[in-house]
Amino acid sequence: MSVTDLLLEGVNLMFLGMGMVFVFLTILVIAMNGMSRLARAITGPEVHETPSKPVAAPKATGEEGELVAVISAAISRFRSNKK
Amino acid sequence: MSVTDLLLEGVNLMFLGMGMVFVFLTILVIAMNGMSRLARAITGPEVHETPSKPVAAPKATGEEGELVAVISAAISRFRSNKK
Amino acid sequence: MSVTDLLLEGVNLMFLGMGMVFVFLTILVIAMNGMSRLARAITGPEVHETPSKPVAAPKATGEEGELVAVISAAISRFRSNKK
Amino acid sequence: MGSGFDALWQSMGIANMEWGQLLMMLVGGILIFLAVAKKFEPLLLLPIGFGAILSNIPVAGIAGPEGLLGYVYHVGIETGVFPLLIFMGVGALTDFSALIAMPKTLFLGAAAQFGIFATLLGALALNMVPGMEYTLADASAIAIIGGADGPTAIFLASRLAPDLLGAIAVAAYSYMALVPIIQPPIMRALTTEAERKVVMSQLRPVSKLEKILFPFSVLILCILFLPSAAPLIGMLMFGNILKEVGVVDRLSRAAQNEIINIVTIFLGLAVGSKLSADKFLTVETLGILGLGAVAFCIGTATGVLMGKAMHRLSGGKVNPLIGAAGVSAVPMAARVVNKVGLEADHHNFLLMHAMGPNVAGVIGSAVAAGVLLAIVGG
Amino acid sequence: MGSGFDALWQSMGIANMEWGQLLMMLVGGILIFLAVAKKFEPLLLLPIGFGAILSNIPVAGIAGPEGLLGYVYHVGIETGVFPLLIFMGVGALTDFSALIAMPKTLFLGAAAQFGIFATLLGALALNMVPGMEYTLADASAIAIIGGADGPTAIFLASRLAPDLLGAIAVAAYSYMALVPIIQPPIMRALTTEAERKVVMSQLRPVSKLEKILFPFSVLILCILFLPSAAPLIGMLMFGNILKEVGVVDRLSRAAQNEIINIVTIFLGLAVGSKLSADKFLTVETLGILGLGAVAFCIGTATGVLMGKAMHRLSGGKVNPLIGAAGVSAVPMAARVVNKVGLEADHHNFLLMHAMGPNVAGVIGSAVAAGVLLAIVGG
Amino acid sequence: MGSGFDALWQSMGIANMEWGQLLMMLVGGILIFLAVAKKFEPLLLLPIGFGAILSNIPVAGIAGPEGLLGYVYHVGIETGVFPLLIFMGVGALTDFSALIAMPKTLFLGAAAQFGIFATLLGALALNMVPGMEYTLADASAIAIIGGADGPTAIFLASRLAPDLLGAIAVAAYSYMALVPIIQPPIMRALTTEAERKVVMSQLRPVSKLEKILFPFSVLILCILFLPSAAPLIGMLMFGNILKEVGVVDRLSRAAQNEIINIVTIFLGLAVGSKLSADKFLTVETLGILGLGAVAFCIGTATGVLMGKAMHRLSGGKVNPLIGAAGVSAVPMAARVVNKVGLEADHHNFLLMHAMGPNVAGVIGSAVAAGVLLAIVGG
Ligand code: NA
Ligand code: NA
Ligand code: NA
Repeated sequence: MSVTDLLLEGVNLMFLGMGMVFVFLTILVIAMNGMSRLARAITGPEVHETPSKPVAAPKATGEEGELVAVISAAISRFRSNKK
Repeated sequence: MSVTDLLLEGVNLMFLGMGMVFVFLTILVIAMNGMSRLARAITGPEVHETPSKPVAAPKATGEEGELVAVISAAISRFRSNKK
Repeated sequence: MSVTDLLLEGVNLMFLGMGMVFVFLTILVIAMNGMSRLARAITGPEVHETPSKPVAAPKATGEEGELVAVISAAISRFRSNKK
Repeated sequence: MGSGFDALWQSMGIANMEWGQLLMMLVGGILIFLAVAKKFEPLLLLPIGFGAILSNIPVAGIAGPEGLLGYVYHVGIETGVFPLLIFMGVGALTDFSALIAMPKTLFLGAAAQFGIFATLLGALALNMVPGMEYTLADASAIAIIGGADGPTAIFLASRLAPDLLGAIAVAAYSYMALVPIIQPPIMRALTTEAERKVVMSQLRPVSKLEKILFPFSVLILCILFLPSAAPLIGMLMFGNILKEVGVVDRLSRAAQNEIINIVTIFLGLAVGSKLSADKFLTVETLGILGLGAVAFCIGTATGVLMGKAMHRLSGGKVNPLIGAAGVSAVPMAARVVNKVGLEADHHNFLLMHAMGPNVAGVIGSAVAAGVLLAIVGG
Repeated sequence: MGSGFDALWQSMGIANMEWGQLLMMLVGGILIFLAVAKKFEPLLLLPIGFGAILSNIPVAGIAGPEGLLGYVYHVGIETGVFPLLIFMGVGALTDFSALIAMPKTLFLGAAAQFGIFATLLGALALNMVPGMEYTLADASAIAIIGGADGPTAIFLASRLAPDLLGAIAVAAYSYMALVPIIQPPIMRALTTEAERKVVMSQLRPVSKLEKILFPFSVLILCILFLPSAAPLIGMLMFGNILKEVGVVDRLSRAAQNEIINIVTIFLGLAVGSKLSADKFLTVETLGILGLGAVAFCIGTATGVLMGKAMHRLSGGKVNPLIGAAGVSAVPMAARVVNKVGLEADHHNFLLMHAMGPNVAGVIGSAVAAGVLLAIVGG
Repeated sequence: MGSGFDALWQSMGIANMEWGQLLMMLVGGILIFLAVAKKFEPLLLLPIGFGAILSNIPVAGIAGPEGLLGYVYHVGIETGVFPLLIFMGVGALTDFSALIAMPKTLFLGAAAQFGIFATLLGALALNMVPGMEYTLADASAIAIIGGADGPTAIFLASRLAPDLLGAIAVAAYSYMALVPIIQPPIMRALTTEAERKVVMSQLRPVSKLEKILFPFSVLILCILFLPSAAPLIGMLMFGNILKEVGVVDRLSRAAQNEIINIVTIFLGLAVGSKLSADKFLTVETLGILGLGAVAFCIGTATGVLMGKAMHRLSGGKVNPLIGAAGVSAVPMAARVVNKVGLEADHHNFLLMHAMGPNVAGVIGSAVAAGVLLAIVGG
């Protein structure tokens, strides 16, 4: 094949390729919008998560009070020991 | 092979198979009893372990769990230090 | 091959082999000395590490010191959690 | 440009899709749904389902001789290597203490294997139905579904009936997942309220030495009487030895984690790659699915019946429910026993007692597989 | 004795070294230096560099048909298995949330693929230079460097131009490592200060169900329209499903750690084993390196230009810088966007917004690879 | 029914057992016992022993061409891949600091290799005993037992004398396990109380750069002078580089854990599969076991003697005991040196000083293996 023929093939490939990439990703955009609507329809609007990685939220304020007691006990014992 | 012949073969296999399963596991029961007696003869009656799975240390589930673990370690070390 | 011939081959191999082992490791000794000098030239004399494995955990100089560290870690984690 | 456009069109899925492929991808999707939403053995059914989808994609040839799943199947399943490695991992994860403390529960594990051989007969009888045709090897491979043990089923099917492997594996894992639904009615129907309330005495403690000697005992008997089961039982016991001896923790951890996890992914994908339309969408598959359900029911029933027999012979010390755990399906079947027991008496925990017949069932099905291999596969 | 001495001498490296081998070992050494001292993609360039050294050792034949690297190449690269397993691991490590929250960033990932096809033309044009000769398949394999995605480049090169695999892989990973140097000047040249200062609104939260449905959506489109990309996209999405469903943590961890780490070592060594003097020290390699750089620049530029278009169409809501992340090179390109954005406004963090086009770029290059495979490789 | 019964009987182990198989299973059992009860290199001897049992089970054919161990042997040992991967892991686990701080201990590692070549002569001399017949290749493979390095022995034996592989591997690991019994008497006999009491000065600190440059130095010399050792030394140093550069922790961890653990299991099983009656129960095996013991003793002795020479040349700064660590058997031999040193002086810890010759011994045996491969295997 001559270089010109090859280049023609290349141009052909370029249009086909970029066309395909755009068509594919456009359909994917549409599909994702549909999918998100579907997901919202199934789960309802309230169940949501932030897009960042789920960080374990601090729980139980009651346990915290207990924790304070435990820590201050530990510290006061430690101090009395140190003397 | 006709279906009847196949079925006869199947019945044959059934008796052989279930027979073998029972014979094998019966011998295994006997062998296990012997093995347990042997083990008791070697180790003596005192060395024993419970059959339940060794329970893993309570896992720290989140940051709080970690905190609790750290603090209880602190306290236990503190106490052992105090003695 | 007769046993005598084999033994002659073996003696041959022995001299070659031990010779090669010593020559190779002697050159390696020289290369390592050069390498160490090169390394010192590049990094300067100050950047050094002990040859023992770098152990991350802070060594317990006194149990009390450890306890202080553990408890202050506990408290700082607790405070950051509380916010 | 037209020719490139044409080549692109010719390469598209929508231009090459066949109905069978579409259906099989749907089957794969259903398996994934069951795995994810219903938690049906997700570790296996998710990769199997995904394998089914990948292998039925037109043009791509992923399950073909030059495709990823084709290679994996060739290397891991055709050779029998993957199920054996899974068995090694299972051995390294299994605690046989409950069985060692109560060896007679092996009889429960034996009785529950009747499901296998009854199904074998059933499969052969189906030859009378026009359109269904099972050889003795096919029937044996199908029957092992009644063993309720996935790796054993895959191993035997890969030896005796590779064409049916996909359907057999799917049936085996599906029914294992369905244990909590299939077993309880049978257990309740065959036992009285009084029997279900039997509280069993606590298991005796088991020494470390016994735990080490146990796998060797099983292996020696297997060598003497049933060497055709030696690959399965040998690897199971090798894994267990790694776990129990306590001096090779590195290897034990590798068997319990890295190896079994990696192999599970590829085993699942490769099994799924056998879910092709021409092998799966046949009348035989319907037979396999039906026979598998029957096998499970019969195995459960004979396990419970043997439990009743032991109940009487022991003077009421054995709760017959634990017989149902003899089908294997570790540890699901033992949990089901526990649950049904708790229904009858809220303070009666049968879990540990059911673990004995449960692991006995694994050995029992391996023995049954060995017999089938020795006679049919020989 | 003389003969043994002679045999020993004949077996020495100094008696057999060829200039080409020495040069290639030097190339390997430089790659290792870049990996270690400059942290250029060390996970890949270090094994590749070491593979280059090992495979060019005279006499030893480590990359030969009976050598370690020869086997590894045969098993892992020739079959295409290794890049696919890497893709599974990448899928299990990737969070597509940012893309799901803002699907239109897929257009940025699409635009950046223009670098691939422009380079394809460039490679074919180089045939006019005497001494350079690239077939359509060669040109396609080279062009994929513009996709800025290592495993995709290796997969495509192993299918279309195995002889160029070493140079293509080295170029792909080198330019991915050079992203922080190559991209910023282009990004600054094509945007105004005001555009770079655009603060984007916070991304909406994404539900777990959306994260599970996303990989299936991509896979279904791939099946329908581009099955030739199904091995790549299928394994990427399989890994992502393992991660997102939350019921197969064992398998997800295996894909994210054991499998990808083990495969990375051997993939690197095997790619390095293709850095032999006769394949690498050619004029074609110079062309590959030059074209790869051009591909990167064009991809960055078209990504930014599409970003500018979206900036206008959205009424100024989109910061055009995030278009540069469309080339893939995850997550380096997104970090570069963040950095250049911070230069313009010290409080403007674009990282999360750039992750959308960044992962879109991975899908985009896989689609481009699929097109090239379908038309050129068919 | 009779025929099925007969087939079942014909398939039983008791109907097919040969004496040789029984004996080899017993050998396997003894190896497992030594591994578990005596902690003799359990990571290797346990899988080897189990492999010996599995491969001698009649009928099952587990070590046959279609059996699990047959495949594993074919893939991992015949190709030499497994020992090389173990070497990579050993490299990633080894800290060469002690050697870098005191390069002259390389001479101790060199001297201890005399055990190898003396044994080579001994093996050839055994040809005078009727019934024993060792070729030059056989003798070389046997002699490497004196290197006290398992993977090197397996690698060399798989190249030079595959038939003797089982016996050689068992001998190598057994004697490595026996180091604490074999070495001390020799060490005491060859040194005076005063020599054993020598306290050595603390090792100088080693910089990170030196640790990185070291593996490259070794590799370059290997390339120049002994490329036949390049697979072994190359992979050892590759592993060490992964560990020392500090930028590829993922890969370093994979080499130190997943890869070496998984490979160890299969290497052990595959080596054990070569313990078949017809290859092992021969007069040659007796010769191998005897020669192996002699090799160890001679290696220890020449190491200590070289230590005495260094003691004198250094004006009494070197404790000659550390020469015994030159046989390799890392880290057992270094620990033995430490223990014998402590017997003479309760405050004299020689462990770190013995690590130098200990790792030097690994390099030394790899060099010796390279020479044997170059001349005998060429
Ligand atoms: Na079972
Ligand atoms: Na890309
Ligand atoms: Na050595």
